[in-house]
Amino acid sequence: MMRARVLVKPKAGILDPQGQAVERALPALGFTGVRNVHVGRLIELDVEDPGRLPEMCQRLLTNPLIEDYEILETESVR
Amino acid sequence: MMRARVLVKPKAGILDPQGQAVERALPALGFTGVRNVHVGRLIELDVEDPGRLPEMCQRLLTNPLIEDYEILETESVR
Amino acid sequence: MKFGVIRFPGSCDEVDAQLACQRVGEAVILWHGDRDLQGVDAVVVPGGFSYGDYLRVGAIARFAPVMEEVARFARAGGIVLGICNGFQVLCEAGLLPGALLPNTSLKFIFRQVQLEVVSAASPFTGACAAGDRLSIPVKHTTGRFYAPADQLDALEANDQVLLRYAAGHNPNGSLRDIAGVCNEARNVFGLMPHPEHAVDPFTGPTGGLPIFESIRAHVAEHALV
Amino acid sequence: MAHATPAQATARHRELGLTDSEYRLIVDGLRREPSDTELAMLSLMWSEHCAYKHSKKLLRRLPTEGRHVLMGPGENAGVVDVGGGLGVAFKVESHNHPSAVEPFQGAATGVGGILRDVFAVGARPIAVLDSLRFGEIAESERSRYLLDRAVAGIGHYGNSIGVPTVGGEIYFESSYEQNCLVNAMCLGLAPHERLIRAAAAGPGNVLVLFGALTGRDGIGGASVLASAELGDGDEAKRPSVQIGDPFAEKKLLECCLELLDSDLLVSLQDLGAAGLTSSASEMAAKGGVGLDIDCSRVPLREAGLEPFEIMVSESQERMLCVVEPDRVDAVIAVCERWETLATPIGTVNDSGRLRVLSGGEVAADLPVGILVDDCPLYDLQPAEPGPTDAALYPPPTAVLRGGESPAETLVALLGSANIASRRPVFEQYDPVVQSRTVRRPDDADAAVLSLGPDPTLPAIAVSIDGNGRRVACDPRRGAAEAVYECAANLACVGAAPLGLTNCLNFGNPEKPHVAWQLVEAVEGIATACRELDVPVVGGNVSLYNEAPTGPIFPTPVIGMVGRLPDPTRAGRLAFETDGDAIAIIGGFAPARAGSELAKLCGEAIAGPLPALDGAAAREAHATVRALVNSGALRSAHDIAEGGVAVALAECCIAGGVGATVELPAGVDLFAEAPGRAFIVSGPEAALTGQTVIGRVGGEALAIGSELRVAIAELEAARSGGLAPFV
Ligand SMILES: Nc1ncnc2c1ncn2[C@@H]1O[C@H](COP(=O)(O)OP(=O)(O)O)[C@@H](O)[C@H]1O
Ligand SMILES: [Mg+2]
Repeated sequence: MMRARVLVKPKAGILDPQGQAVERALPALGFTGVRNVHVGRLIELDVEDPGRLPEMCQRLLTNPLIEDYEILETESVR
Repeated sequence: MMRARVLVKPKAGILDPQGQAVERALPALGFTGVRNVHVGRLIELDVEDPGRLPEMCQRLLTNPLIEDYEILETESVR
Repeated sequence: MKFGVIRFPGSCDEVDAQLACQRVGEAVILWHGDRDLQGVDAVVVPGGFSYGDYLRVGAIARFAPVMEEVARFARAGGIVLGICNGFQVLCEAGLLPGALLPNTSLKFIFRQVQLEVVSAASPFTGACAAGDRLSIPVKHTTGRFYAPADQLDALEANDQVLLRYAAGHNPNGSLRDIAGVCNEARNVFGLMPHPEHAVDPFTGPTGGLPIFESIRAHVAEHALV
Repeated sequence: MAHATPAQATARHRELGLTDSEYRLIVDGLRREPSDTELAMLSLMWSEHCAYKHSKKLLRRLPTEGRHVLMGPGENAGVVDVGGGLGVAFKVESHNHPSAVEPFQGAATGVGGILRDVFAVGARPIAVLDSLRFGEIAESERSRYLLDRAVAGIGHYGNSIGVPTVGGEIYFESSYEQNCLVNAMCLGLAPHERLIRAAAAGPGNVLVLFGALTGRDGIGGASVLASAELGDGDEAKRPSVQIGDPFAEKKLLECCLELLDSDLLVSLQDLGAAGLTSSASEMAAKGGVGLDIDCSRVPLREAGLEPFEIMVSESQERMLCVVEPDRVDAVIAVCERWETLATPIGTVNDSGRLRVLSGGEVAADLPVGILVDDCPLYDLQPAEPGPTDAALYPPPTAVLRGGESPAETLVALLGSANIASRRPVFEQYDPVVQSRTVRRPDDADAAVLSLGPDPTLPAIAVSIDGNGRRVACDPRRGAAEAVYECAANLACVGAAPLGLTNCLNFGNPEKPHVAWQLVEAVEGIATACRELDVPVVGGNVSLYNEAPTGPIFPTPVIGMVGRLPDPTRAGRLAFETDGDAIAIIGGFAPARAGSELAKLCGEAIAGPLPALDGAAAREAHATVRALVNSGALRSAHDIAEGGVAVALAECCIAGGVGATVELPAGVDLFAEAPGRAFIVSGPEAALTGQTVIGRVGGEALAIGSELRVAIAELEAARSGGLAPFV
C-alpha cells in the first residue's frame, strides 16, 4: 500500500471565485502582502498500485475540463 | 514573495462522507485496492511573510475544531 | 421591541427574517459594514450564503465589522439568534459551540422537518413546552452539527440543546439529532432550520412563530425589571 | 487595422462558422476585408444563436399583442402587467450544449444567464423553473450523471442567490441521450416605473461595464457551439468552460436594482452570448446610435487578452449600462457599496457605428447595422416525412409485455421515469426564499407566488410544460397541447393566463423533416395562443440538437404566467375530505397514441394525437378557474400523462386518502389528451351540474370493476420511480 496525495486546483485562466473571496478577505484581517490565492481540493488515499493514480484522477477524482491535478508524493504505508 | 501551499483535511475520527463517496465510486470504475480516502482542501497562495502562515491558517483558512492543516512547502517566486 | 437583522453580501433570507420579526415587533436591517447596532433588543444573523460560502461556510462573514459589535452585544447578554448560515457564522465566531459539516448526503436539501423542543428554558423557546413539535423547513448543504463527544455531553448536561430533529427527521446526519443549540449563558442561539419560513399560514405551517414570540416575551419581561 | 489577406480570411471565416456567401456579403457590405477583430465579432453576431437566421421569419407567426403586455419579444425579457402598478418579467432560455459539455457549470450558468435577462429589465427575480430532458435514466449511466450534475448546478446557483426554484419538469427519452436539454425560466417583479429597456441613447453619454472581470471564458463558445451539431470531433469546439459565481451575481443584482431605484441609468443590458459584442451592438441598434469602446479599459482577469477576445469573451456576471456623464461617479459609488467593479469603457455617439479601440489602435469599425440586421435570414425547406420514409425515431424499448392487469399497469405508469415523483429533484431546490411561495412543487399543478405580504393583493401562478414525444408524434397538436396543458395547470390553481414564453429545442433545421417539425410546432403554438388569447412575450431557440444517431424529439417548452385574484383560495391537487364528490370536467376523448403507456409498451412514435377542440377546452378551463376562485373546491388537477387513472392516483397520493369512482362509458383508463380535462373534488353541493364520477375516501383507489389498489402501494410506486437514480 502506498499513501498518495492528489492536489486538485482550478485550471489556469478559469474563474476561481473561492480564491478571489479569500484574497479579498485577508487584508481586512491584517494579513497584507498575499497574492494569487487559489482554492482547490486535497485527496488523500492509500493505493495498492500508484501507477493507476493518473487514470483515477482523470476518470473520477478531478474534472479535467476545469481542473489540473498533481500527484504529490507517495510513501509506503503498512 | 513565497509560494505556499496549505493542505487542509478533516480531523481524524470525523465522518468524511466525501472521502467515503470516492471510496465507494472507485471499484465500480475498476479501481480496486484503494483505502482510507479523505477529501480536504488545498489553498495555494503567494505570501510576503511565510512566518504569518500559521496564524492565517488558525484564524481564517481552517477551523481547528474540525480540520487539521499542514503548510506543505514554500519556494520563492519573483 | 426592536430586532436587527444583519445583511452580509450574499445573505438571502434577511428580508424573510425581517418579515417574521415584524409579526411580533419592529425590525431593521443592519449593514455588515456598519458598527452601529441601532439600539436593537435582539440581533438576527440570517440565512443565506454570506460571501458565497466560499472557503468554509461562515468563515469570512464572521470577520465583518458588524460582527465585532454583535460579539460585544452577546457578551453583554444581548439576545442573538443565528439561522442556518447565521448559525454557521456564530459557530465560526466562537459565540456558539460546535461546527457545521456537509450533509452526509453531500446534497443541498430542502425539506419540511419536525422538530422537538428539548428545553423551554431559554429566551428562544420560552413560549413552548418541552416535547412540543414544530414543523419548520430546513434548506442547506452544510448542516451536520458536530462537536466532540465530551462537548456534546456537556451541552446536554447544561441543557443547551434547545431543539432536536424528531425521530426520522434528521436531514443531515447531525450528531445526536441536534437542530439548535445555545451558549452557556443562554442568550445566543443557533439553529439550522428556518423559523422565518414557518410563520405564515398562508404559505405553510407556522412552527417557527413560537421562536419569535418567545424572544418578544423575554425582551418584554426584562424591559420591566 | 490589421487586415487579413482574402486567402487567410476565407480559411478563417469557415472555421468561425460563416459560409462563403455570408463572408462575401460581409466584404461587399464593408467594401473591404474585415479585420481579425471584426471577423470574430461578425462571425458570432451572424451565428444561429445570435441572428436566429433559420427561425426569425417563422417566429413572426407567433401572436405577441395583448392588453396586458408591457414589453414584448425583443427586450431581455417580456413583461406583463399584473395590476397594483406591478409588472412581471419572464423568459425561458436554453443552455443545452454547455450543459452537455459540463453539466454542473452549464446548468448553473444557464440559471445565471436567465436571471440577468430578468434583472436587466429592472425586475427583481422572484422565481426560477427548470425544464430538463435526458436519455433513458434506467439504461444510461451518462444520463444519470447529467441529471445529477445539472440538478446540482441549478440548485447551486438558484439557492445561493436567494431566488426560489418553484417548479419545472423532466422527461427521459432516448432521443436526448446525446443531446440533453437544460432550459431555465425566470420570473421577476418590478414596479412599472423601474422597468428599463436596453436601447442606448444620448450622444456624449458614458458606457459603463460592471460586474466580474473579463477572462477567456467561452471564447467562440456558446454562439459557435450552439450553431453546430455535437458529436465526434466535438473536442475542438469545446469552449473553455464558464464557471458560475452566484455570489458575484447576487451583488450585481442588488447593485442593478439600487442603480435603477436611484434613477441613475439611461439603459441597461446584460452580457450573454457573444459578450460585449452583442450587448453593445444591440444597445446601439435599438437606440439608433453609435458606440466607441476602448477595450484596453476593460478590466481583465488574466493579462494579455487580445481585442477580439475581450469583445467576444463570455465571462459571466457582467452588465453594461449607459449613464449621463455627471452621474458616472454616483454609479461607481453604488457599485462599490456592493463590492462590484464598475469601469467606464466607452461613449455613445451618433455615428451609427461600433468602433473598438485598443489603446490608440482601431481594432474594429463597423456599421451597427451589419452586425445586427444584415445577417441573411434563411427560408426553411420543410417536408413532411412520407409513409414510406424510414421512421425518424426508433420505437422505445418495451417494458410492459401487454396483458398486464389495469392495476399492474397503473403501478408501472406511476413508477415510470416520466411520471414518478420529482421530489428527489426538487428537494435539492429552495422553493420558499423570499416568502412568496403559496404553492410549492407537488402542492398543485402550478406554482403560486404572492406579490407581497398583503393577502388582498392578487397573486401570480406559473407552469412550464412540453412533452417532446407527443410533439414528435404530431408536431402541430403536440405543441398546441403544451400550451393548453400550461393553461390547464394555471386553471387548477385558479389563475387566468397573462402571457407565455417558449424555448424551441429542435434538431438541424437545414434537414427538411426537422424544418417541418419546427414549422408545424410553431403553427400549433400560434393557434393555441390565439384560441386562448395568450400573447407570446419572449422566448429562445436552440437548434442543431442533433447527434449522428439523429435529431432530438422536437421539444417546444412552454412557460406560462397567469394571475389569480385571491391567493387565499389558490387550488391544490390533493383529495382531502372523506365523502367529497369527485367530478370530471371537460370533454374528454383521449387516445393511446403518444401516451406514456404506448411508450412503456414499446409502440412506435406515431400520431395522430386526439383532435383539440379549443372552444371546449377553453370552457373547461374557465369552469375550473371559476370553481377554484369561488372557494367551492377542495382539489383540482389536470389530466395529463398517464391519463385519468394516473390523475386520480396523484390526487389520492397527495392527500393520503383513497377514492371510489365509475368512469363514463368508453373512457380509456390510461389514454391521454392533456390540457383538456380535469379531476376536481369538493362538497356534493359545489359540484351540482358537473359529471360526478365518485367519492373521496378509504385506503384504496377503486375504479369501477377495473382496478383497486391500496394508496400505500401507489405511493410506493410513485416515490420509487426516480429515487434510485438521483
Ligand atoms: N425539474 C424540476 N424542478 C422543479 N420542480 C419540478 C421539476 N420537475 C417537476 N417538478 C415539480 O414536480 C411536480 C410534479 O411535476 P410534473 O409531474 O411534471 O407536473 P405536471 O404533470 O403538472 O407537469 C410539479 O409541482 C413540478 O413543478
Ligand atoms: Mg399538470
